[in-house]
Amino acid sequence: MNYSETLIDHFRNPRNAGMMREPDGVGEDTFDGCGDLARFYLRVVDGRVVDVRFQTYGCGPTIAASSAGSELATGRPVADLVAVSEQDVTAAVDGLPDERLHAAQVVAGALRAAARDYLSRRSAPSGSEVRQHA
Amino acid sequence: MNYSETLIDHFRNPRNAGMMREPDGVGEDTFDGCGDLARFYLRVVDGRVVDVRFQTYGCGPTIAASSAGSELATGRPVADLVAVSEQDVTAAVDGLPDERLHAAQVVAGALRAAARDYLSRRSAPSGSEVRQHA
Amino acid sequence: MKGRVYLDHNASTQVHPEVVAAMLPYFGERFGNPSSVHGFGREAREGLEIAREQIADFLRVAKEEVIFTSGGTESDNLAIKGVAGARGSGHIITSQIEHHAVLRTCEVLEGQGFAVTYLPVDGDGLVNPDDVRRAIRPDTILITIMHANSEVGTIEPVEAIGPIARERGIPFHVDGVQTFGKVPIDLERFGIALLSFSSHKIYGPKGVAGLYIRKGTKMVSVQHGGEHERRRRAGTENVPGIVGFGKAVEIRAREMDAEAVRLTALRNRFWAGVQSRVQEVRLNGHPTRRLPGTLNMCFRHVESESIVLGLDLKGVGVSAGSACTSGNVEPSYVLVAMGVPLDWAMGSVRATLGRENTDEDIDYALEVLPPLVERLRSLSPAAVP
Amino acid sequence: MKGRVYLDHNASTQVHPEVVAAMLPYFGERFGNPSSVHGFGREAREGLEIAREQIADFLRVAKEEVIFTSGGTESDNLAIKGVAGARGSGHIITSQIEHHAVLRTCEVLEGQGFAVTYLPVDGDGLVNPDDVRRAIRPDTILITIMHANSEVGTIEPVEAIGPIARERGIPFHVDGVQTFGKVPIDLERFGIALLSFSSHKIYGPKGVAGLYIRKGTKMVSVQHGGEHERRRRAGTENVPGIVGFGKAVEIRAREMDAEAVRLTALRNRFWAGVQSRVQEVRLNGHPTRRLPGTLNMCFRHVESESIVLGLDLKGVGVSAGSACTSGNVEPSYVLVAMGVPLDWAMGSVRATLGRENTDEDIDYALEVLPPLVERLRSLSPAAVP
Ligand SMILES: Cc1ncc(COP(=O)(O)O)c(C=O)c1O
Ligand SMILES: Cc1ncc(COP(=O)(O)O)c(C=O)c1O
Repeated sequence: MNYSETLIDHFRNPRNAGMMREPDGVGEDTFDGCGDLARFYLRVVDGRVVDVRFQTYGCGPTIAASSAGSELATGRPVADLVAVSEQDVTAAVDGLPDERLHAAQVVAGALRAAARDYLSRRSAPSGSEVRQHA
Repeated sequence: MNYSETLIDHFRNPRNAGMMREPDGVGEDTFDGCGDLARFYLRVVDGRVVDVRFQTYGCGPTIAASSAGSELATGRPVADLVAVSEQDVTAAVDGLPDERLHAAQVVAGALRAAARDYLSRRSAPSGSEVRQHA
Repeated sequence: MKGRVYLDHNASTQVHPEVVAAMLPYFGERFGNPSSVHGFGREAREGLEIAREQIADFLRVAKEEVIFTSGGTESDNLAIKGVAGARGSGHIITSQIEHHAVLRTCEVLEGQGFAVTYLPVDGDGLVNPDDVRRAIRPDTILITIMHANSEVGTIEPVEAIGPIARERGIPFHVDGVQTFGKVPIDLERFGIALLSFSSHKIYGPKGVAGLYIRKGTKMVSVQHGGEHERRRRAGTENVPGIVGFGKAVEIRAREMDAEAVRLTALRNRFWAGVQSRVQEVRLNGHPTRRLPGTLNMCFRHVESESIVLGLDLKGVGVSAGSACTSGNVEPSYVLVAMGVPLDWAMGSVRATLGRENTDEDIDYALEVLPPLVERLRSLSPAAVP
Repeated sequence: MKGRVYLDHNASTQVHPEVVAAMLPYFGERFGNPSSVHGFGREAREGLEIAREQIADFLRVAKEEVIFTSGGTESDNLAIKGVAGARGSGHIITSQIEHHAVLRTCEVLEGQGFAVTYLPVDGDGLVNPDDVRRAIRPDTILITIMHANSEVGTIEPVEAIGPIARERGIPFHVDGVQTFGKVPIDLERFGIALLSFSSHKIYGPKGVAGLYIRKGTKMVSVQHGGEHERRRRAGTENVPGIVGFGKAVEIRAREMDAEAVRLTALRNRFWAGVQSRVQEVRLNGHPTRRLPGTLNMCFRHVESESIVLGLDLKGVGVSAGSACTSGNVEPSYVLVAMGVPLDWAMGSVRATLGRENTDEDIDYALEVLPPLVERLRSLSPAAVP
């Protein structure tokens, strides 16, 4: 595999790894029963993500993408995060080989799930918010 | 092909090549329509071969075997020559690769034919002589 | 700095300098086509035949029983399709843990109407010879079982399977790609009719391998063209590669035994070191009936490839038991067949040692591997109790 | 002393020193298995992909359309069986003067129920494109015609045949083993879907070749196992060989045109010299539409192999048009198809020139060949009027 330096750096030194107690939102995604799993925890203040933690089981790119995804999410409005895409995450690790695109999928999926979880906990009309930013 | 030095020497410097006018016996043999052809001319004195000439069309081993065969025949009783074998000729060139055994076959065949020709010209009971030395 | 430690010798090996030296003249002066009649061709043919002799001597078989191919995969394909093609139809017995070169070939033959039995293995990866006996049908035309599995290194009881095959008059093919030149084999006594063996696993060049075909074994050829290799395999021979292969085998003949002892010790030290430093780790493959240099381990709650990448970043080359390719991570089919639980199987790592590995290499690996596993586990949700 | 003159470049060639130099690191440091994930594997993969790019650039095709095989014979087998296998049945058009790798493959397919038309050639060895057009049937699945014949060097009108195939939607395979790197080819314009090409005919190593497969061409694989070469060809890649092949092609790209001019002149001088010194000799193959370095001549009333042996003893390597093997001398099937009379065909000799040949080589050949022919004729009963 030819991975970008950014990816390698995130793999070597993952940012925001670990659990979070009593998060405001939590979400996870897995890939195709392939075993890869990413879980994101969000701390939200005034509708904005102020802290992120992740736990990931998977190959190097999935771990790196989780770290990059956690940075990408930090400081963003949650309402934005429900629309975060595979492409956004891929860009955040400076690209992925074709056979590893699932890394970005899992991470984007988990981030969206965490954002939706936050919104649904607030009993907000999450459906409409999603649509709003889709 | 790994040919013996003897074979190479006969190929380079064939002995007794050429035609003979009014021979006492002449015979030829060809191989399986493969195109190889050897023709031997015999000069016989007192039932003994005193001179041999050959003309051969064929691959190197067939040419070499012709030369060696001509030496082998010289000085021999014709009655002997009707029984000359492929093995005799093969030995005379110090061996032949399996795929070139036909060289010895053609030469032995042509020598026997020439011997038989001499014997039949003399109207001798060649059949019995052949049997005698078989 | 150390920093470059290759522990993936079952994948490929560095060509021995003596082997390169033996090959060089055949790229240069002795470049002829071995089918050519002239001196240039004779020189090439000589090299070919010396190599054939080196290998025939090593296997204690006749030169005429050894043919050269382009790789282990081709040897396996030729052995199996060759026998199948000569028979036209019938039943083949193999195992679930064969190399893909055997498995895919058998699958292709299934598509052509052949029947195939894929025998299971036990927890150590062993085929049971009794299973082989029971699987035999009146129309069984071939038994093909590997000598050692490349992933876990388990050495199959070919010495027990061969006599069963011989008793029933069924040709027995052994994929010996991973054992050839590493573990002794007695083709005659084991009743082996066909043996695949390869060069690049034993410090010879890539692009060349061999197939032993016991005299009298009925088979068709698979690659068609000129009359090379006694009409068993068409195509101009890879002369320099074959010459190198012969040299590699000659070297193995003198180094194999001592090297097996050394690598077994090194591998055992590695495993002991891992066990004492890392929790929740298990050994895959037979504890003793195993390739000398092969160590396959599962680290629970860590994904194989993240370990491979982590070690790679430290200059250590190992391979993942599970291959995450084209978006599909699959646990190794070998480990699955051995009954390794999925949550373990996903974390398997294979380290395979070879001639240039030293104690220091193992020390270095033991220095970097445990903290890596710990770090990856700390990232993993699964590791949380 | 001169004494060693190689005039058999269509059989094989000496590996270019730059090519050997390019290969060496891949036997040494860069020995990894290109399928491996770690750095050792990446380095090997890099070499592979550089070579693929060198060849794709040369052919002006996409990298993904180039796969590597073990030789020209395998490329021909894969192209033909690959297309045939994808279709299951149907009709194939080829010529009577293809290489055995094509002819035998077609014969094997005939045995499996495919129909094959073997087109005749004219006296110069040319296939008539109109014959191709007329041979097409509704169930024709493949047209396979060589670019140049290895024996006589005639260059077939593939530029006229390809458009006919394209117009009918039939894949067109060209065996370019003898022209690749010697004669330009425009795959797009010529309508070629598959091109076989090889390394050891152009100063690259033996044991490696390639197949161009135009995107979208439906084919199955022939060798089964791992997922190498985009699943077109299983088996660990011959990395050093492939790297050398890439380098050889890169060198040809810069040398090909000038070399073609030089060899054509050299070859013509050789022919002129023979003609002026030897009676009853004829040229085989097209007078101008011919491989630059190829000169095939018939000497009447002399058997080919005796000339080859005689020249060999003088250090000159040429090849016989008729091969006297296993006790069977057969006139070349190529010459027979071209209508060369048998008494001429038996005396054919092929001299094929290459990059290291000089004017002095030709002078030497012209010094030894005529007296040899004269001597052999003097031994021959056939030569006697
Ligand atoms: C047991 C076994 N068989 C066959 C092969 C195929 O060898 P290659 O990829 O060199 O063709 C391998 C290679 O790993 C192997 O380990
Ligand atoms: C036209 C042609 N096709 C195919 C081949 C087969 O090549 P190889 O023997 O290297 O496999 C040759 C070799 O002479 C050839 O000339």
